[in-house]
Amino acid sequence: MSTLKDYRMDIKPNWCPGCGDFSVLAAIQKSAVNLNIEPEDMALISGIGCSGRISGYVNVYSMHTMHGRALAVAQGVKLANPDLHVICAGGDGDGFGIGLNHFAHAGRRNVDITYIVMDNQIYGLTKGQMSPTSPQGMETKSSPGGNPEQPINPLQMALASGSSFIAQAFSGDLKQLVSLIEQGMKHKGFSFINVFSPCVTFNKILTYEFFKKNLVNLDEREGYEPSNRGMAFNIVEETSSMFTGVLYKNERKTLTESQPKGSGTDMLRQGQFELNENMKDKLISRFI
Amino acid sequence: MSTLKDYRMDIKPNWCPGCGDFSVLAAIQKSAVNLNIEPEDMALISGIGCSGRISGYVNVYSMHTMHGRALAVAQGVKLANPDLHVICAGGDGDGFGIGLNHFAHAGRRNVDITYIVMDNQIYGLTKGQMSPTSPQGMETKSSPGGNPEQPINPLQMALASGSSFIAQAFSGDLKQLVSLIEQGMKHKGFSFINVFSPCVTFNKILTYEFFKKNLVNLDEREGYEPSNRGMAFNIVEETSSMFTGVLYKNERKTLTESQPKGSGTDMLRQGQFELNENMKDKLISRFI
Amino acid sequence: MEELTIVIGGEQGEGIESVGEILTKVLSQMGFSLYGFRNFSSRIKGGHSDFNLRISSGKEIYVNAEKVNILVAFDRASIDLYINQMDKNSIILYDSKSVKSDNLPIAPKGVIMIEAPFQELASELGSPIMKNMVALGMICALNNHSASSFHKVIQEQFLKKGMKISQLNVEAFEKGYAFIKEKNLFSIPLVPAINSNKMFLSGNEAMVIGALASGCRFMAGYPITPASEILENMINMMPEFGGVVVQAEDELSSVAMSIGASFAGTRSMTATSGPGISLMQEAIGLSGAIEIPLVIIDTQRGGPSSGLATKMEQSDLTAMLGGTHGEIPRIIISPSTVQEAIYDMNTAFNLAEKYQCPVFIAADLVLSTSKQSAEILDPLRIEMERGKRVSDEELAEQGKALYDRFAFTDDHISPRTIPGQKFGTHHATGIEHGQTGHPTEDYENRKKMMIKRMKKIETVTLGEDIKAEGEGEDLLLIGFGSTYGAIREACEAFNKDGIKAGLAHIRLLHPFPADQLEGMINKARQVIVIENNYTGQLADVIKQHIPDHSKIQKLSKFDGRPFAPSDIRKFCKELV
Amino acid sequence: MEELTIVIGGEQGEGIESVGEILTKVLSQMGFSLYGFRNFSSRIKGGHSDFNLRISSGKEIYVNAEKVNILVAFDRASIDLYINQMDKNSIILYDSKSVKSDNLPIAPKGVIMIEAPFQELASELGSPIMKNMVALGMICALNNHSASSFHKVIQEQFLKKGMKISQLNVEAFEKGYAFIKEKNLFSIPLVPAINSNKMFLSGNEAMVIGALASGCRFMAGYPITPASEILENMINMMPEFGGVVVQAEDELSSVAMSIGASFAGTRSMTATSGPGISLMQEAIGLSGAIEIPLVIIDTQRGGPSSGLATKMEQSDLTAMLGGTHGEIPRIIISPSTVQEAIYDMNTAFNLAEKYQCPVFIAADLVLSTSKQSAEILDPLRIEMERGKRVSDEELAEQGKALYDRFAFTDDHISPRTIPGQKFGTHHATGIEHGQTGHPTEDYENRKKMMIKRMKKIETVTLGEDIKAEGEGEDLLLIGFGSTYGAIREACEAFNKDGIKAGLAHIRLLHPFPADQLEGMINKARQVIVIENNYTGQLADVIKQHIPDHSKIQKLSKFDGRPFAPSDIRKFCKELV
Ligand SMILES: Cc1ncc(C[n+]2csc(CCOP(=O)(O)OP(=O)(O)O)c2C)c(N)n1
Ligand SMILES: Cc1ncc(C[n+]2csc(CCOP(=O)(O)OP(=O)(O)O)c2C)c(N)n1
Ligand code: SF4
Ligand code: SF4
Ligand SMILES: [Mg+2]
Ligand SMILES: [Mg+2]
Repeated sequence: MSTLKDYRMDIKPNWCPGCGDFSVLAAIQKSAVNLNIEPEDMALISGIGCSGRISGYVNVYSMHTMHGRALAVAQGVKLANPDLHVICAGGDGDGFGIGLNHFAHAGRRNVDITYIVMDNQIYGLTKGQMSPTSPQGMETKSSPGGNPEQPINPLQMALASGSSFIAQAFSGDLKQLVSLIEQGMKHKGFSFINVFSPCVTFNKILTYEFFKKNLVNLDEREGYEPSNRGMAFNIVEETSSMFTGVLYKNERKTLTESQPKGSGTDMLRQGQFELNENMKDKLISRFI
Repeated sequence: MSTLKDYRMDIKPNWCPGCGDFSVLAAIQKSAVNLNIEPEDMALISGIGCSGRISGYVNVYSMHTMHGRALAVAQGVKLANPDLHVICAGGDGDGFGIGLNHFAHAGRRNVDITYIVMDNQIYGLTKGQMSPTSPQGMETKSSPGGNPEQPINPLQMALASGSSFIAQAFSGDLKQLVSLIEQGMKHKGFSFINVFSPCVTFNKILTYEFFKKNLVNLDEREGYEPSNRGMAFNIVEETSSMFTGVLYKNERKTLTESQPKGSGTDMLRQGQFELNENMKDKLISRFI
Repeated sequence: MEELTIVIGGEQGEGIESVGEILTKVLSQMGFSLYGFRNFSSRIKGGHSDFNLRISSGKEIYVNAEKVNILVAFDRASIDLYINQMDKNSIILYDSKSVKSDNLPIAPKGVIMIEAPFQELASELGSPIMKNMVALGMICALNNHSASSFHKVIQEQFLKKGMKISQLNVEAFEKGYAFIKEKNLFSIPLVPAINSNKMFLSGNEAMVIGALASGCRFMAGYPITPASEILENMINMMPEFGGVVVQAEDELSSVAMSIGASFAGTRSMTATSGPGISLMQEAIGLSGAIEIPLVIIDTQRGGPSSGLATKMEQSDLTAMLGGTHGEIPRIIISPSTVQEAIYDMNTAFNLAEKYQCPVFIAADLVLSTSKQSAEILDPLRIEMERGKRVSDEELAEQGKALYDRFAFTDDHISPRTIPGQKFGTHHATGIEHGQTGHPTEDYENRKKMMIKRMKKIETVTLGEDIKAEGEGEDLLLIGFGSTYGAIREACEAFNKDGIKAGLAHIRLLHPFPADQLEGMINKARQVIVIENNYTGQLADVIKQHIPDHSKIQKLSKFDGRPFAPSDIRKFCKELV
Repeated sequence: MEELTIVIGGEQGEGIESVGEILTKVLSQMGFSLYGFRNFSSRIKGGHSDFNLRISSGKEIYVNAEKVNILVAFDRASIDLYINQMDKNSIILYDSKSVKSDNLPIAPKGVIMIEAPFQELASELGSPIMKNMVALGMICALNNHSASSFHKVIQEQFLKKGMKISQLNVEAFEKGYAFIKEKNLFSIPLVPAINSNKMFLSGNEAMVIGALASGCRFMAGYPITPASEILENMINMMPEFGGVVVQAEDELSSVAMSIGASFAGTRSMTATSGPGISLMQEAIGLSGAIEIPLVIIDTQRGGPSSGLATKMEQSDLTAMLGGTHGEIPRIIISPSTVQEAIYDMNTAFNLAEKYQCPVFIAADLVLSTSKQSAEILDPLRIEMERGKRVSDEELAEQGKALYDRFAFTDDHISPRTIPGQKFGTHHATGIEHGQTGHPTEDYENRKKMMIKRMKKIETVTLGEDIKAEGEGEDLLLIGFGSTYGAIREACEAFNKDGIKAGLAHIRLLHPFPADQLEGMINKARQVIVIENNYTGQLADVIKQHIPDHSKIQKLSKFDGRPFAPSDIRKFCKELV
C-alpha cells in the first residue's frame, strides 16, 4: 500500500508561490495513492515548460523530455510496457502549440495513458509570451497590441481527434481535480484532462478569481450525457469552454488491445530476448 | 485575361494513369481561369507525396517544399505578400500525419489561403503504407493484419481548430470540385477542401466506385445550413464523412487584417526597404 | 566461368521480380555467391526497371560487375542502357514481340543479339505474362544448370495461385529451356559453387533479422525511401516475437516513442533516411543527455532536402556526427556488407545499452537495397550484453528513496534501473542534472557530468574498427559503407598491376579509430578517401584526427550512382 | 580611475533593473564605454539576480572585469558571490534591513564594508521599494558624478507612474547621494569620458535594429531563451516598419514561414537557440536546395537537449555546419561585439540574397544578453544589395513560358524572379532539378547542379573574415563570438609581460577563411583555440583546413560560464 509520503520527495518545486501547478502536483500524488498504485509502477513523462518540471517532483519513474514531444515518449513507454501506469503532463504551449500533432494522434490511437495539461493560457517558462490558448486580444509580451489570433480549442480538438475520455478541471478545486485524474487513470484508453492552472506571474487576465467566477460544473449539470460527441461539441460552444467536469467518455479498444496477434503480449512483458533455434528459423526462412 | 493554356506546361505528370490527382490539377487550373487570376499572381505551395508533385505541373510561382510543412511555407508567402493568391496542396499523410499541427494553427490564424488535400487514404509515393485517414482494419503494406488505429477526421479537426471555410470534394466530380475550389479561393480567410482523390495503385478499397456509391451531396441537401459549427460537426458523424459540398463557412478577420496598425500594409507591398533618417531615429531612440 | 552477370530488364510489372527471386533462390541453394541490384525509374507505375545479378562460384562479391554476360530485354530501354556494358562473348536476348528489331543499335563485336520468342512461347501456353518464366528457362539453359532444380522452386513460388498456374509456369520454363538447348548456339556454363547453402537478402532485411535476433522488441518508424522496408518487415515479423511496431505520425514522434520504449526497458529502435534524420536531431540530443539507449538506422540517400530519394549517397555523416545542438556521446557504426549488417545490429544494441547513448547504423541506399549472399544466421554470434543494471535485491538493500541513476563511476557509466523496479525510481531530464537526475546549475557538477557523458564512449570498439586489406604501401584507399565492394575490386586490380594497394574501410565512424588509421596513413605513399558525397565528409573527419594530412586526397561521386571499381582505378591512374 | 566595476545585487523584483537603466543611460550620455551583464537564477520569481556593470573612460570594453569596485548588496547572496572578487580599495554597501550584519564574511584587506540605510532612507519617503534609487544616489556620489545629470533621467523613467512618484524617486536618489557626501569616507572618481554619445544595448537588440535597418520585413519565430527577446523586440518595432511578425506554433513552422516570405520577395528571418536549430535542420536543407535566401540567428546556449538554457555555450557550430542531411551551401557569420552584431545583420541579409542560401548568425548567450556600448547606428554603413534580379522589362523581352530560375551561370548564381513578375513563373523544389526547376534524375545535370550550389559560395567574404590583433609570434589565440573581449584582454596582458601574443578572431566561420588563418598559424610558435564547448568545435574545423595542425591546442570551457581573461592567462602560463 503506497502512501502520499512515497510519492513525495525532498525537492522544492521552483514554481512561483501561488502557481496553479502546485495543485496538479498534489492531485497526481493523491490520485496515485487513492488508486493504490506503487510508485515504481508509474511513469510520469513531461514536456518542457514551468508545468513540465512536475515530473521532477513526484517520486516515480519520471522523464522530462522535449518541448512538445512528451506524448510521443509516453506512448512509447506504455506500448513497451503495458503494465505501467503512464501519466503524461505539460503546458498549453507544449501540448497545443508545438505538440498538438502528437495530441491528435495519441487520441485517435487510444494508447492507454492519461494526459494532463496545465493550461495557463501563457508561456510561463519563457516569461510571458502568448500561447495557443491565449484569448484573442490578450496583451502579452509577444502581443503588446493584443493577440491577433483566435485561440485553439483543446477540448474540441480532443473530440475531433478521437480521445476516448475528455475532462476539464481547475487548480482551484483540488477535490474535483483529484477525482477527474482518478477517473482518467481508471479509464482504459487515452484520457485527457485540461486543467485551468493559473500563472500568477504572467497571466493577469485568466486568474483564480476569473475562473471561480466563470466556471460551471458539468458533473453537476442534470441531463448532461458525456457519451454523445455532438452534445459534447455543442456544450463546449455553449459554455465558451468555461466548465469543469467530464465532457466525454466512451471506451473502445486501446492500441495495445488492437495489436496483431502475438504483439505486445507476454513475450514482451517477460523480456524474452535470447535467440533460440525456433526464432532463428522464423528469421531466416524467407531468405534461404 | 488568363486562359487555361497559360496555366499549363509541357511536363507530363508522373502520376499513374487514372490517379485522382489529375482532376485536382485540372480543377486548380480551371478555377484560376474562372476567377480571372493571372498566373504570376498565384503561388502554389505543395508538400511531399504523389499529390505534392502537383505544384510542378501548374505554370505559376510554385514551390514543392517539405513533407508536412507546405502550409507553414504558404502562410509565410501570403503574409509577406497579401496580394498573391495562395493555394497550398498536398496529401493526407502530408497534411493530417506529419503536417497536422500546421493545419490546425493555420486554421485558427485564418490566414487567407486555400488548402487542398488530395486524400487517398494511403501513402502513395512511398508505395502503399497506411495513412492517418486509412480506415480501421484496412490492409496496407504497413498494416498487413489490418490498420489497428482509428483514422483521423480531417473535417472535424478543421472545425475544431477554427477553419472558416470547410468543404469536401471528389475527383470523380470535376464540376463540383472546380466550384468548391473557386468558392474556397473567393473566401476571405483560411479555406480547406478535402478531396477524395483515389490512388488506383495502392488503395483497392476506397476506389472511384466506392465513392460514387457512397457519397452524398451536401450542397443539394435541403435545409443544411453551413454556418453552424455544431450542425456541421454532427453531419460529419451522421454521414460518416461520406459527403461532398460545403460543410461550413463563416467569414471572420484574416490574420493580415488583424495585424497591429501599420503591419502588413502598403509599406510591405511597396518594398520600402531603404533606411532613412526617420526610421533610424525610431530604431535607436530606445538605446541612447 | 567463375562468375557472370545477368541482367533482366523491362517495364515495371513484367514479372522481373519473380525471375529474380527464383533464380537467386536456386543459385543460393547451389552455394553460389550473389549480388543483385534492382534499378527503378522514379515513376510509381510503368517505366523501365531492371535486375542486375552477379553470380560467383567462389569469390565473395559485394558490388555489381561492370560487364554483362547475359541480357534479357523485355523492353528497348534495357538494350540502350546496357549495350555498352556487354562483355565480349556475351548474349542479348530481346523479346520478339515487345522490342522492334529494326532500328536496334548494332551489337559490339563478340556480342550475340538474338530475337527471343519469350512472349510467343508463353502465349502458346495461353498466358503471355509467363514470358518471364520462358526467359528464366533460357537463362538456365545458357548456364547449363539442370532444369530440375528449378522446377520445385517455381512450383513453390506460384503455389499460392493454384496448382494449375504453377504447373503452367513450369512448362513455360521448359519451353524456354528447350529453345536454347535446341538452338545449341551458345552457352556460358558456370563453374560449380564451392560454398554451401547461403542466405540471399538485402541490407534492409539483414538489419531487420539482426534487430529481432538481438532482442529488439519495439520499433517506431515513419515511411521513407529507402528505409520503409525496414519498418514494413518489422511490422510483418514482430508479432511472432511478441513486440510492438508503430507507424508514427512523423519522425519527431517515431524517435521519441523509441526513446520512451527504451526508458521502459525494451530494446528499441527507429529507422529513417535523410529528412528523417534532420527531424530527429532534437531527440537524438535528449537520448545522449539522459543516457538512454537508442538505435537509429540511417539508410542514406541522395540529398539535400528531398534530393534524389531513390539514388545513392553517403552525405549524412556530418548530420549524424554533429547535427543536434550541443554535445553528446554517440556511436556510429557503418556496415559495409549485408553480412555485417546483421551482426552490426547486434553490436549496436549491445553498445547502446552498455554505453547508454544513441547508436547510429550508417547504412546507405546501395547497402540497404542491394541483395547479397550471406552466411546463414549463426545464433552463437548473437550476443546479449544488456549493460549495467541493478538487481531488485541490490536495490532493496540500498533501499533509498532516490536512486542515483547518474552516479559518477570509474568508467563513467551509471547502472540503470527500469520502471517496475522497486527503489529504482529516478528522474531523467535533458536539463543538466546531478546524480539523482534532478536539475542543477552547479558549475562543478556540470563539468563532471559533461566529462562523464563524453568520456564514457572513448573505450568503444567493434573489435574490428577498420577493415584493412592489402599492403597499402603505394596506395591506401579509405571508405565506408557499401563502397567496400568497389574499393576492394579496385584494390585487387591494382595489386595485379604490381601496385601495392591496400584498403582501410572504416567500420566505426565515431568515436573515430584515429590511432590505428594514422599508422596506416603514415605507411602509405598516397592516400585516397573515396565517398559518395560532394564535400568529402569522411575525409574531413580524418583530417581532424590526423595531425599531418597533406597527403590525403578526396575522390567524390555525387551524381546518385554508386562507385564502380573502374571509377577508382581511373582516378588513381590519373594521379600516378 | 580610468575604469571601474559596479555590481548591484538582490532578490529579483528589487528594482535592480531600473538602477541599471538609469545609470547606464546617464553614463552613456556622458560618453563612457560600458559593458553590463545580468546574472539570473533559473527561478522565474525570486532568487538572486545581479547586474554587473563595467565602466570605462576611454578604452572600449567587451567583457566584464574580474574585480569589483563597488558592490551594492540588497541581499546576502550578493556578498557571498562577490566578496572574493572585490578589488583592493573597494567598497561594499549592504542594506541595513535585509542583510543581517552579524555572521557576515570578513572583508578582505582594503575592502570597506558599510551598512547602508537603503531601505531606511526610502521608508522615510514612505516607500521602501525606492531603496534602489537611494542606492543609485550613493553610487553617483561615490563616483563624484554631478547629481543633476541623473535627475532628468530619473524623472523620465518614472513619469509613467505619475509626477508624484517621479519626484519621490528623485528625492530618494538625493538622500542616498547626501548620505555618502556627508560621510565623506570614500570616493572612486572616474576620469571623464573621451568619447561622444553612444548607444547602450544588448546583442539581441543590436540584431533587431540591424535587421530592421536592413529592410527585414518578415520574421516568424518561436519563444526560446535567450532568443525570445529578438522576437519580442521585432513584434514591438515592426508595425512602424510595415512588416509582419508571427509567433509560430513551433520552429518547424517558423523557419518554413520565413522561407515562404523570402520566396515571396521579402527580406525575412527567424531566430532561435539550440533546440530550435535542431528542429530547423530539414528546412535549412530546403533553403539551400531551392536557393532561397534565409537568415537564421542562433543565440547559442548551454546544451545538449534542454541543457543549461540560461548559461553560456558555443556548442552549435557542428549543427550549423552540417546538421541537415545532405550537402548545401551556407554561410555562417559570427559577431563578436554588439557593435558588429548590428552590421553583421546587414551583411547577412545582403549575402543571403546575393548567394541565395541560408545565412547563420552564430551568436551566443553572452553576446545576446550582455549590454555594450556601440556607435550610434550609421545609415551610411547600411547597404542594400538585393542580389541578382531580373527586371520586368527583361522578362517581357524574354517572354518565355518557363523562366530558367536555376540557370547555370559563370558565377553559379542564377537571377531570381519574384511572385507577381510576369514571365517569371517557375517551380522550386527540394528534389534535384534542372534549370527550370523541374525534377530530373539526369546524372550530368545532378553533377552540375551540385557543383553550382556548392561552388557559388566560395567567393563569400565579409571584408574582414578574421579579426587579427597583435603580433602573435609567440602565441596565437583563436576564438569566435563573445569570447573576443576576454581573449583581447588576455592578449594585452601577455603583451605587457613581453610575450608576443596575438589574436585571430574568426568572423566568417563558413566558408572558412583557411588560407588567411594558415599563414597566421604558421607564423606562431603556439596556437590555442579558445571555445565555450567541450569538444573544441572550432578547433576541429581549423584542423580540417590546416594540413599540419599538430601545433594546435584546445582551451575549452563548458561549465556554463563565459571565459575571463585570467582563465586564458592561466592556461597559457601552464603551457609555457
Ligand atoms: C524546441 C523548443 N523550442 C522552444 C523552447 C523554449 N520553451 C520552453 S518552455 C516553452 C513554452 C512554455 O509554455 P507552456 O508549454 O504553456 O508551459 P508553461 O511554462 O506555461 O507551464 C518554450 C517556448 C524549447 N525548450 N524547446
Ligand atoms: C520528413 C519526411 N519523412 C518521410 C518522407 C517520405 N515520404 C514522402 S511522401 C510520404 C507520404 C505520402 O503520402 P501522402 O502525403 O498521403 O501523399 P500521396 O503520395 O498519397 O499523395 C512520405 C512518408 C519524406 N519525404 N520526408
Ligand atoms: S511563471 Fe507562471 S506558470 Fe511559471 S511557475 Fe510562475 S506562476 Fe507558475
Ligand atoms: S501511386 Fe496512387 S497516388 Fe501515386 S500517382 Fe499512383 S495512383 Fe496516384
Ligand atoms: Mg502555459
Ligand atoms: Mg495519400
